[in-house]
Amino acid sequence: MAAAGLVLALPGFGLAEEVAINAAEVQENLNFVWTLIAAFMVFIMQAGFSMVEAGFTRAKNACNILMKNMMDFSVGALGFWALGFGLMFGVSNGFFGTTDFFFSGASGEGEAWNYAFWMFQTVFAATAATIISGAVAERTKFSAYLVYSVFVSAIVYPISGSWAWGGLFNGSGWLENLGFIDFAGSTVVHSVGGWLALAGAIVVGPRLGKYDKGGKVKPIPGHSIPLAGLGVFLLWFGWYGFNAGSTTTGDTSIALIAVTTTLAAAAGAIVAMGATWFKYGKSDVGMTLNGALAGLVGITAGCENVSPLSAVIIGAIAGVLVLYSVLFFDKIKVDDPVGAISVHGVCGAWGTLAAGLFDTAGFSLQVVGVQLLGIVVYFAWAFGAGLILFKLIDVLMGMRVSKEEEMAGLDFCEHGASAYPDFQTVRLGTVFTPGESAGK
Amino acid sequence: MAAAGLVLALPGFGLAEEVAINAAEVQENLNFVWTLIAAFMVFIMQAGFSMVEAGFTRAKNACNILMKNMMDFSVGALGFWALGFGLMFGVSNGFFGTTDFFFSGASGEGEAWNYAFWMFQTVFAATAATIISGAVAERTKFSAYLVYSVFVSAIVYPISGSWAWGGLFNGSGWLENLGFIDFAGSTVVHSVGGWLALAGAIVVGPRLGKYDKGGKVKPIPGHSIPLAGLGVFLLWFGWYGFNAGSTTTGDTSIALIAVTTTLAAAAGAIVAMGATWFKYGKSDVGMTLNGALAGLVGITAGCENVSPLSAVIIGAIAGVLVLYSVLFFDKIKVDDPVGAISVHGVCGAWGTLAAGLFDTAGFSLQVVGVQLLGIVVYFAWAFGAGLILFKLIDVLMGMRVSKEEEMAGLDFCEHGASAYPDFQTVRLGTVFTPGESAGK
Amino acid sequence: MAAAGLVLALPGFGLAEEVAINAAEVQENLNFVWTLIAAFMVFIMQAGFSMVEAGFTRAKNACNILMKNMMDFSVGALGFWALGFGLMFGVSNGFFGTTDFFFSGASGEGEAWNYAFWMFQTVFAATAATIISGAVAERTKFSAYLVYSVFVSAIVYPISGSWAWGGLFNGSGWLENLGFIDFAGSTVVHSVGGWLALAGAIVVGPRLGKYDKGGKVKPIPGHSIPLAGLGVFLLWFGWYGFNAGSTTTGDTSIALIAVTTTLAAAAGAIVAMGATWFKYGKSDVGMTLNGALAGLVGITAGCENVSPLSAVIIGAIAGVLVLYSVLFFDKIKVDDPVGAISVHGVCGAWGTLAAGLFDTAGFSLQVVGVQLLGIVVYFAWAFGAGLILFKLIDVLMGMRVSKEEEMAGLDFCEHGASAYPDFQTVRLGTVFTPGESAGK
Amino acid sequence: MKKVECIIKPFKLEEVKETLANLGISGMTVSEVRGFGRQKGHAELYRGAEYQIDFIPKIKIELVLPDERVAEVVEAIRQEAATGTIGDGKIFVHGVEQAVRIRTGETGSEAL
Amino acid sequence: MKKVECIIKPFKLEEVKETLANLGISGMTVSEVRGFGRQKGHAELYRGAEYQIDFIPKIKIELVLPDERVAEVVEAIRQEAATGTIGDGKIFVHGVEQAVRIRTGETGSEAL
Amino acid sequence: MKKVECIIKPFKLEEVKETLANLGISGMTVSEVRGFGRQKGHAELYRGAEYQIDFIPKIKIELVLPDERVAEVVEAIRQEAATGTIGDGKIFVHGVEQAVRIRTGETGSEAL
Ligand SMILES: Nc1ncnc2c1ncn2[C@@H]1O[C@H](COP(=O)(O)OP(=O)(O)O)[C@@H](O)[C@H]1O
Ligand SMILES: Nc1ncnc2c1ncn2[C@@H]1O[C@H](COP(=O)(O)OP(=O)(O)O)[C@@H](O)[C@H]1O
Ligand SMILES: Nc1ncnc2c1ncn2[C@@H]1O[C@H](COP(=O)(O)OP(=O)(O)O)[C@@H](O)[C@H]1O
Repeated sequence: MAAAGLVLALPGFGLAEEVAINAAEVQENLNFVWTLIAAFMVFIMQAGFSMVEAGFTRAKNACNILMKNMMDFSVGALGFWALGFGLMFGVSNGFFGTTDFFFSGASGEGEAWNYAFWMFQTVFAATAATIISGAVAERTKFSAYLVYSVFVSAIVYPISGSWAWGGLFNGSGWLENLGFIDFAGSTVVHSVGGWLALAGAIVVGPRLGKYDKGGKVKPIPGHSIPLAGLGVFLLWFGWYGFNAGSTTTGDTSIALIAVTTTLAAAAGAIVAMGATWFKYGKSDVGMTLNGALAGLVGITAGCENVSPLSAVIIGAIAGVLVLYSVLFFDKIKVDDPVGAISVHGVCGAWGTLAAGLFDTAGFSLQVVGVQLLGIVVYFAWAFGAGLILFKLIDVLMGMRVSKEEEMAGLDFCEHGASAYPDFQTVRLGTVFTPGESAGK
Repeated sequence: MAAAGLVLALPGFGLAEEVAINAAEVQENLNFVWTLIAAFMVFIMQAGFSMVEAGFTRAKNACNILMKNMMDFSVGALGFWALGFGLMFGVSNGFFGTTDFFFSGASGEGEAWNYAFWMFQTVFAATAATIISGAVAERTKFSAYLVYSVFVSAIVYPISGSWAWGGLFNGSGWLENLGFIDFAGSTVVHSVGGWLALAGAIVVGPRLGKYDKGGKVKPIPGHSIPLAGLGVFLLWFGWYGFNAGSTTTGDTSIALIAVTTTLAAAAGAIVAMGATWFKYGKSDVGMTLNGALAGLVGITAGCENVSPLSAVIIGAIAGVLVLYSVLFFDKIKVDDPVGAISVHGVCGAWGTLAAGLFDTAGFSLQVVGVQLLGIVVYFAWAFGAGLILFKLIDVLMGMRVSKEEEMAGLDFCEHGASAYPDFQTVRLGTVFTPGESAGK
Repeated sequence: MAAAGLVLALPGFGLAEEVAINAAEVQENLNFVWTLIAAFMVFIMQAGFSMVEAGFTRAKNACNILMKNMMDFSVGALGFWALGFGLMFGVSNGFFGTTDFFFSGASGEGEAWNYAFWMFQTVFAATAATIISGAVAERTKFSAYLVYSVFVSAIVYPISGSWAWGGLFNGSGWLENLGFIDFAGSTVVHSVGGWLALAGAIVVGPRLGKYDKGGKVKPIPGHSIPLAGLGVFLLWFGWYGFNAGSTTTGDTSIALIAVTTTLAAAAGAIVAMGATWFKYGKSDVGMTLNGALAGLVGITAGCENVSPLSAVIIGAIAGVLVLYSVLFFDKIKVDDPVGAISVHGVCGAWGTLAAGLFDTAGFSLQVVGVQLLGIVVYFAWAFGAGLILFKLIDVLMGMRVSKEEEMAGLDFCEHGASAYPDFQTVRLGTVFTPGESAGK
Repeated sequence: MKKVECIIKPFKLEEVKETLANLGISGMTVSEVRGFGRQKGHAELYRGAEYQIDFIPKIKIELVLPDERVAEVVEAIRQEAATGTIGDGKIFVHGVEQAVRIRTGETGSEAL
Repeated sequence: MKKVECIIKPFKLEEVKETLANLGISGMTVSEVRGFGRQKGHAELYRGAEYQIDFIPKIKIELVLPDERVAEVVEAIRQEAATGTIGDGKIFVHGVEQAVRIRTGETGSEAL
Repeated sequence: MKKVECIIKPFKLEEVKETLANLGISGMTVSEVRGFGRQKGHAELYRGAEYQIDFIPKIKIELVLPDERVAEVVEAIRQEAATGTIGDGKIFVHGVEQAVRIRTGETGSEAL
């Protein structure tokens, strides 16, 4: 509770005038309040990811999904504290930062801001790691997961992050110096997560039963659409913190960001729904949920430098993109149970390009060029680092559980647990609900 | 992330003094931060509604509920951007606004506030549409739902909204000019939603099996009380943004609002529980959850102009009202699976009256008269417009799925999906839990 | 919506300069905004507790858990309004406060702050009561629950709360005068809840089937790990409001608190997971979730006066402590279905001690002595008052349902309800998931 | 005694149950099963991909009856459960040698 | 061989299983069913309205046994599962012509 | 007619179903059961405590067949469902006196 020294600020005590506080100080306080609340909102995205990933996978792996999400945040927070923050925001050697490990720079005037900024950046770092967990779900060893989770949060993500965002703190990044626009991280966070997920899904291989003997795709429906839907709402909520909070300043610029974020997500959901309806004659729930997320990822880079109308267009295109991307990866036998590669990787790249194309500062080939450069460089880095990392882990400790363990489910094999002990959860192929229309 | 120009506000850089910011500007920033955070909290109410509605309906329609909630927000946001905001807050022709479509007025000094205010109002508009979805759940065509969702968010709600709230922006409303009190929308939002829901439930008719051959009510229990309970907590949380955020100003007046909101919800829950306990000998979970919501709807109009004690009374009365209202609508064969008409329509009307009765400015017949006028006018508008809208849709495209589709469930028929593929979800009448007391 | 008088603060109207607002007033507004948002975040912890408790118990008692959580907040809010707030924060007679009942002191300049502070303290009071509900779940009479819920929120918690926190408002506490450190309530809230839970669990006795005839522990797995996991994420989110909000001042000091809270929770989760992995060869989901909460409880007392590194250590120790504490209470036949005693009682005591041991002001035997005194005094008070309260209730109205009712489940017996009517929920002992590895 | 085992469409349960009650049948045991037969299952959609469902939910009703009531009951169920469309289900009959009421220990037709 | 099929109250499963184990019965198959009988179901409450539940959860145990063990097993189950209150359930016995152990291909009593 | 009832490991269902389809078997009824037998169940972990699971999920397949097809079908199932490890399950065969197709009223082998 408020220590005595803070009494000045306690209203209702008639003391407020005693200590003069100036407007700049109040604004500074407001920046802290805003940045931290935004960080807490981003934190809730961990719950969102858990619910989406659990909902989109089978009941027999639900405990494992929860464990992975709980752990990538926990491990990520410690890793980002120890190493990641310094690599990303420390004084840079041109390629990555080399100071500010373990809060070593947190002292003097800037100490409090160091903490606030770390808090906000940590929830971002955890997001990048979490993205992967969906793509490699239902077959990855938990121990392997823990290992790469540390590497991603503490090394892979921070290094590339420093190129575009290092200058926000003590660092300085070569890409930001070229004028690369990625306000809240379509590329820095989402694409990086998505391309790492791609590498992971390739190395670990498709789930048993995802392709039949003839190589045809056999969808493996997720076990709880209500949880997945809840997750999408939680993510959308958290995204307001993600995008608008990236001002790290409590000022009027956050309003436009909230608007563009809303419109893009809405457009993404509507278009993804419409596209499936058009294509299959029925509107697909899972893809609609993915569409909302696609719109959110798409607007993340340009949320503060595009108009509301552009936001609608960006979201709408993301909504189609995600559908065809999911179908594409399914076809080339990259099995991604939740669509993470398409949502975060592909739509992240699209969003980054769009932030250049729709820049309210006016269209410029050079800006678009830098955006494309950024997209390519981050793909190369994240996918490359991912392939090496996952291959190494595969060789050294094995990425994937055994066939028997996969059939029995990771919940039992890895955690000796059952997610729903009071329910029968045997999957005989998906079933109809009762009262199915007779003889159809 | 913070662009260079914002550096002034970044604490810890020692530059804060360079640019003089004055207290009024900081207050303006605070208003933005507060209004937007409140808007984000209201957004989470979409998750709350989804969970309540999904929990209170059958498993075979759970995907459909999620789709509807996802879509009414998405469609509503685009519709409110294009049309609704202008109708509600544009310069008024006396009956509705005629400017500010597509953010056409968003420029110059007021641009940022236009965005912030739109964001806050959009989540309100989406709430009105969402309320209906519960009342017509489990039997309404998804395409019909989409159509009326657009009409409600973009036309019906904004027009009547302009009467009481237009003056908050560029408009001006005849009811607010009479002194109508509806601080956060017991009538403007909730009753409108509730009366539209009533019209919808009447037009679409009761679910198969809700009444037996003799016309006796046969309850159709919802498939997941834990999700419904989660939903109520999320709604309650979001309601703090709904009520306190309606100041759109970050000042000390928000404290009383938080208090009255809390006390009314608590009283509503307790009284609804007590009433069922008294009536049936057992305390009813679903009705208790409805009671909390009833208290919240009830206090919404008067949250800032009634005392804490009055809030308790208002909530308590809402808690009884909702029980008897639910029984009443069941009896007259208006089938409302989640109680939306009672919670939002009836308790919204009660709350609006109560805001007059318990006005801390003192009791005045004239004030109460205006409140009653408002209640009646909004009922006429929303119920009337609803009947026309739903009837038209029914004639043109059909409001209701076929009997076979209803039996099979909307999840399968509309979306080709199953909400819980790993679980058997056959309903043989509700069942006992194991270990039932022998021979009772 | 904003009344006319607030126009001054509406940005974009060009009127801002008309009324001069000074920086101290803006800071006061910011304090309100921050404190109330933090309170709302703590409110969401009610949803978190519900989900954790429901997830960790059986399907046949899930409605009852929701009811209890809904009710302890509702009953607690009214009780704290009527009695509790005054006992805790009214002008003290040395042992408890004697003014400020029913907001009787809320007038004049301090009125608004009285409301804001009450709001923040109410969500704390409700937390203390909620903690107990987990420990006595699945066998306690609902009526008995309601009764003790009132007593805890309105009397037991506030009286002891006044000793350490009374001085934050109109009271003054003997323990705070000795220098007792408990910033956000490891002891004042969590330990008190935990020790009351201990008394409750002892009086009500273990669940049927928790111990076999030979006295051996038979775990009773919770029915939904995904809900439990969601609950932990919601609690963790709310905890940021709990700890950082305890400044009740929106200033830069909240950043460190966010950091220590994050690191301790992460360390708690990791260490609890590691400990079970080491001990059983598999990482235990439920215990990992408990570990995160243990870390959060542990850091609550010292979140603003320990370093980030100390936070990691405090959380890590809490993570081991919770495992052995759970095993200990299981062994001595105190049946605590969710681990509330260990998480809140034991780790709360540890956190209070740690706030002294790791004090950044430097280690001092005297400080540690006062911390120990506080721990002991609160244990004596809460456990003692709890034993008396629960015994009295047991004698007067019975604490526990009948054997038949317990077997049938509280949902049916107390509320005539079924949490999952569309699912078969018969527990034949926990089951394997399909595809179990052959012949293992 | 005979056991009559029938597999019906789930939404017919209520009506069959009432028909049986009207015939004075005092007991039965019901369970959820999934059928595979001529009725071929449908396609479903999941995140942009279609797939086939092979097993269709059905309800199994088991009734143990004295021999003399079998014909009548089978016919009643048949009539009530039929919709005339594929997948209406089957009725199987086989012999039961003994029946015991657990509560009282009565055996044979007494136990039913 | 005979098949003994019994419908019991769910909370009796554990005890019946132990009794059978004590008799040296090495295998059984259990499923969840819902019963309709003399025990009439209860009223439940949902959002302010009461309604009747017709089907009551029961457990079905299926045991295939050599003929000579049937009498003894039926009696043991009866004793263990009885609570003396309505709804205790039934035991039915009928003939089994053949049994095969899938793992080894053994048949007849060997397979049990 | 005979009824062939087999208890198999859940993950074998798909393969057994295909084998049966290849044999021209046009109908079957499947349900989820839990088995107790030689295969002893495993330990699980819950919040720091271990416990034993007695019942193991199995799938029960029920097929009613004309007498002449029984031997062949039993053998086919046996081969397909066997993994050679404990818990592979059982096949039981017993007589069925009558079968009726609800849709048409056909009886006997015609009804299958
Ligand atoms: N030979 C059989 N043995 C056991 N059950 C069968 C058999 N044939 C069909 N069934 C069951 O009867 C149901 C209906 O059979 P189906 O062939 O689809 O339609 P119909 O009975 O109208 O010809 C199936 O879903 C299955 O559960
Ligand atoms: N004729 C029957 N055929 C099949 N199952 C029956 C029959 N009669 C009763 N049962 C089963 O036995 C259970 C107990 O029967 P019930 O009549 O309620 O009690 P009791 O056996 O004590 O007389 C029922 O719930 C039902 O599952
Ligand atoms: N006597 C029996 N009656 C009915 N079902 C049985 C019997 N014995 C075994 N079963 C079923 O067969 C399954 C496999 O039996 P088990 O003894 O574990 O392995 P195996 O068949 O390889 O010897 C059991 O899980 C149970 O469902």
